[in-house]
Amino acid sequence: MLEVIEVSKMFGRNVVLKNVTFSLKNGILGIYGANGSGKTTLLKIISGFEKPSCGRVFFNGREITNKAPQEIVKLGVAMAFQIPRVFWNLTVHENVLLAARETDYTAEICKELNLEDVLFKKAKEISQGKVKLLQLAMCFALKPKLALLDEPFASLDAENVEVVLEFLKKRGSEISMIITAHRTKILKTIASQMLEIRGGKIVGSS
Amino acid sequence: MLVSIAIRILVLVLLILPVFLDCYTKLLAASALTLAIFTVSWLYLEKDLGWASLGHSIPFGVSAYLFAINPLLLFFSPLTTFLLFPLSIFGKHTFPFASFVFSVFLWYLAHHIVFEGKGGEEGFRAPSINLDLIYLISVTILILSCLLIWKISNSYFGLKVKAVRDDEIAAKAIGINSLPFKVFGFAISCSLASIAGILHAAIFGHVSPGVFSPYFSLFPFVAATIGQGKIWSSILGSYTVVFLSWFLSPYVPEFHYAIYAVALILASYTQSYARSDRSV
Amino acid sequence: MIGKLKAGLIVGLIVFLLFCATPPQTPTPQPQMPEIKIGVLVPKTGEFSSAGLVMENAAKLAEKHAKEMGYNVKVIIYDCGDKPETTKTAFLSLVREGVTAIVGTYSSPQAMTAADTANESKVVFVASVASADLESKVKTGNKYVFRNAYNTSYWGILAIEFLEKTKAKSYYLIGYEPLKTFNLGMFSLIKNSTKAEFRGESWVKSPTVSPEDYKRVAQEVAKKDVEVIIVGDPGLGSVDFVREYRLAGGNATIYSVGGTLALPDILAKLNISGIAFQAAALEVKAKTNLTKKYFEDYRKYYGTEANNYAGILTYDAILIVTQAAARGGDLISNLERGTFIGAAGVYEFDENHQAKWGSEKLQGTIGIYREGKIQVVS
Amino acid sequence: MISLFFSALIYASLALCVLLSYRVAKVVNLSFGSIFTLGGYLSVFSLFITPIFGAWIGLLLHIGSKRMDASKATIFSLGIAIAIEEALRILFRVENILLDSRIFYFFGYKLVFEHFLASMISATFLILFLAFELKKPFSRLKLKVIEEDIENAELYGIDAEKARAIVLVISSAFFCSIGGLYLSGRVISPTIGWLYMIFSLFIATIANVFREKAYILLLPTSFGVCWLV
Repeated sequence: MLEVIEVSKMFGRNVVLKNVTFSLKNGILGIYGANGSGKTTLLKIISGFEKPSCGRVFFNGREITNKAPQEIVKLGVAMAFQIPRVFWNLTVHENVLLAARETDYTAEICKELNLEDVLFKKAKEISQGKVKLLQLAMCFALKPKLALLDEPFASLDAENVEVVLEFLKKRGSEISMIITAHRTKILKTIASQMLEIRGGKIVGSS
Repeated sequence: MLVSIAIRILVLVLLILPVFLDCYTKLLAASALTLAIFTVSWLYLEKDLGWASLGHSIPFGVSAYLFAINPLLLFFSPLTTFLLFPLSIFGKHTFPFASFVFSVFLWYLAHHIVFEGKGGEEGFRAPSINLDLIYLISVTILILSCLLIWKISNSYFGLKVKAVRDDEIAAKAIGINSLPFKVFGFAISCSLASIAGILHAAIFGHVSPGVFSPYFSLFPFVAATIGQGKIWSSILGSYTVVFLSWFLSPYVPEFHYAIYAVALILASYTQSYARSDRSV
Repeated sequence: MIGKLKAGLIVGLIVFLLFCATPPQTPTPQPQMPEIKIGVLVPKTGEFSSAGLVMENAAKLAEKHAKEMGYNVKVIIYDCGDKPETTKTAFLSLVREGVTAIVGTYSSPQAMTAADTANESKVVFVASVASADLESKVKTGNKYVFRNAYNTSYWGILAIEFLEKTKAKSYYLIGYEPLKTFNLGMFSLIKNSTKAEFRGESWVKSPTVSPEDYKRVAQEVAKKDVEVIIVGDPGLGSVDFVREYRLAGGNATIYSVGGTLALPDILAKLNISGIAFQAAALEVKAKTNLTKKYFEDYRKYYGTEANNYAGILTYDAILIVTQAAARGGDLISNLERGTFIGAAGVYEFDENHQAKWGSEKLQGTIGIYREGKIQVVS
Repeated sequence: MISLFFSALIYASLALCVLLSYRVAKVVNLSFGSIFTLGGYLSVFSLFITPIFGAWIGLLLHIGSKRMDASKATIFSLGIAIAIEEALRILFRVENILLDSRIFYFFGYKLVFEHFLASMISATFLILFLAFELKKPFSRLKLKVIEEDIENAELYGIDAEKARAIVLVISSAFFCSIGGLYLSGRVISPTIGWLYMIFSLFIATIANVFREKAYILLLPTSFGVCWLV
């Protein structure tokens, strides 16, 4: 499904990713590593928000390197950011509706992610944890084939971590995912495959 | 709720009443009316797209000039979008000032526009249209533009425009290409401002470089500040600025500039500007 | 409490009834002449507000003098701002006051709009200051417009006259870019009808585009060997130019088309010799019995030197309308046929409703500032 | 040529004020134009009061627009600009005011004394600032941190507010006194300062392109712009 071949990324002289190569057939791939190891950059390169310095990315046999993010989304790759990027002045419902395009599906996802009580509040008026859930809801409302989730458990309380875990497990059967985290404990419970990244290089897999 | 209904009724009365009054009042009302259309066009850009222009006199004035030089050129007025839109590369924070400086530049430039031996600082004579007729046209256009904006703003398409306003990157993440929506929003706003400019020229029968002056470039901002960013109250705000400055000018010189100063200072305290700001 | 209220009501009612019952006061004896209401459009606010003050003073003086002459005049002054839009509304509000005629406006766009509005509202308008192309309006059938100010071609004629009188051998033209349309017409007239040798022309950019451009032009022209420099910008920039030109060592006589460099106060303060200027009238050269009176009374009432263009022409416009209206009948034909005395001379209007400047009784004056004094050249 | 150089000096220092208030005080100060005009009007009474009034307005600006983001502070400064202009219009609605000026000989060149003085003050201002840039690396670093991110600076104990106040007060006082000097010999109107502000804004914008070297390149930029325009 996804193939990343020899991808490197440099910011000035600073090498963030170095010859990263891996592939994903289906299921959930967990990527772990310390802060600044290059996880977020890798996801951004796959989703088109960053251009790689060299290397190529293929999705379902089509090259998506250097394609605009909105085109990559249309091919079925959706991204949820670590620091949520949502439409702050729109309601939660409107936010998800924009991604889902149909009201019924919006309601369904919001129900699953426990967003029903804040459905008609503006995104800027809800708590940080709920915003994180909203980000996930928007990502999955796109009905992607591959979801890239950057630190989905960060800044969530225990109760919401449960909600997310439940949701991911349920969707994991039909949607492939790449999930990053700097702690491996939760990741191991859902991931079928794990990669460790350190200093921009893949150092181990399990 | 009650207040908003009262404001709507007041606006409707202000629209209908001048039809039965004398020529002078009608002229004043017509002038306020065109500026109200102008304010509505500005408000759309600020509310739905998040770009607060302090140089909205660019589409307003350029179209008025085109119309005065040759009435057939009025069909080119939507192209004024491409004068204002490129300024958006400066980003939302610098855009207001970039557009303000550009409008001031056009103000100076307008003194040098000479066509067939006419123009310069004297300006051009515009085709003058019967006041009653133009008043009715203006009322119709104001109502239509309010309806249009209301319709667009509440559609799924309008939702996407607002999404682009809030966060372009988030919009890309859900597959929305921001550029066409931005251009579309600018085009709607600039076209309405152009119509206002043309009506203004037709009412006074004359266009001079003054159409680019800060009086016009800051007008919608001030009217919207008075109206607290709501469409109907901003229309009322336009009427307030126009009427107050006409009636009080003999006592306080250039009273509108005093209103401007107060409105600008107040606006920097209240939150009624650049709404996408409030989020982050 | 209620009792008090009732008592109050009754007292009020009685007072009201008494008031209604009082016979109307004996009316003041009707003046022999019906009142002539004249509206004056003055730029009290905006760019031209300093000229507006002068025009307002002159208008009040005209009302006073006209009353002394026995006319029953009332002058109503309205602010026309600096924009055509404000002018049009001010014009219409004067019409609403029921004025006989309207005089004034300052800039050309304002005068053009006022002319159109005059035609629409069928009220006579006398442009007293603006140099706009009003003659074409009359030619196309707008008979409500008159102008007692001189037009730009007369500016040219006066400049030529100056060159002839001073027997200057050469001249140089300094145009002002934003006024190109005015300047070009005047310049071509000068070039075509003077014997003096043309030594070239330069154009000064608007200070808003390039605030230091006048320096460049001044220094460039200072190097040229020329006797007279004709400055086409009557505005504030002309003062800057003159100062810089003299600093750069230029010593030609500078001839200005009026405006700022024709103001006695400015000239005295600037104190640079050899600045010639054109004026509608000067105190030192009385043209009618009103000339001296205008300048003296202006100084007396307002404490400053009288303005010799915007002020005096507004003053004259009011007197012209007063004299024409007092004759009774149709105001337009009175204006078209009559002669009228003003402080700048005796006015008559030609077929295009333009005052006949250059005729025997109505001529502009050219003054020159030399060694602390204004002398008359012509 | 020499007058061109003097003008360039003045515009460079005005542009420096614009740039500093943009970078440190985070405001595109649109009231500089009116402050410049105010200086001209005040010089009718005395040249010595110009910096005092300027500083006072700078302080007003600082207090009024404290804790506002750049756009709002700029809007605020525009409001102040129009208010000053309007006040001048109401107070000085008289015939044209021509400010006094004196002639001065400088190596055989005839100059207006006040203009010469303005250029000398500007030169001193520029030299002092450059000396501050080069000689005081720590203060310079502080300034740079404030330029980068005002909240970060505060987090590390730098008094950004004080720096902002100082910049606004000094730049306004400078604009006001230069206005008083440079407008002498001219006929002034309440709107005359706008063109000087827009011109120095123009120079500052071009210099701003050079990022870190902007301060040092201000003078050459100003000279180039004056020469071209």
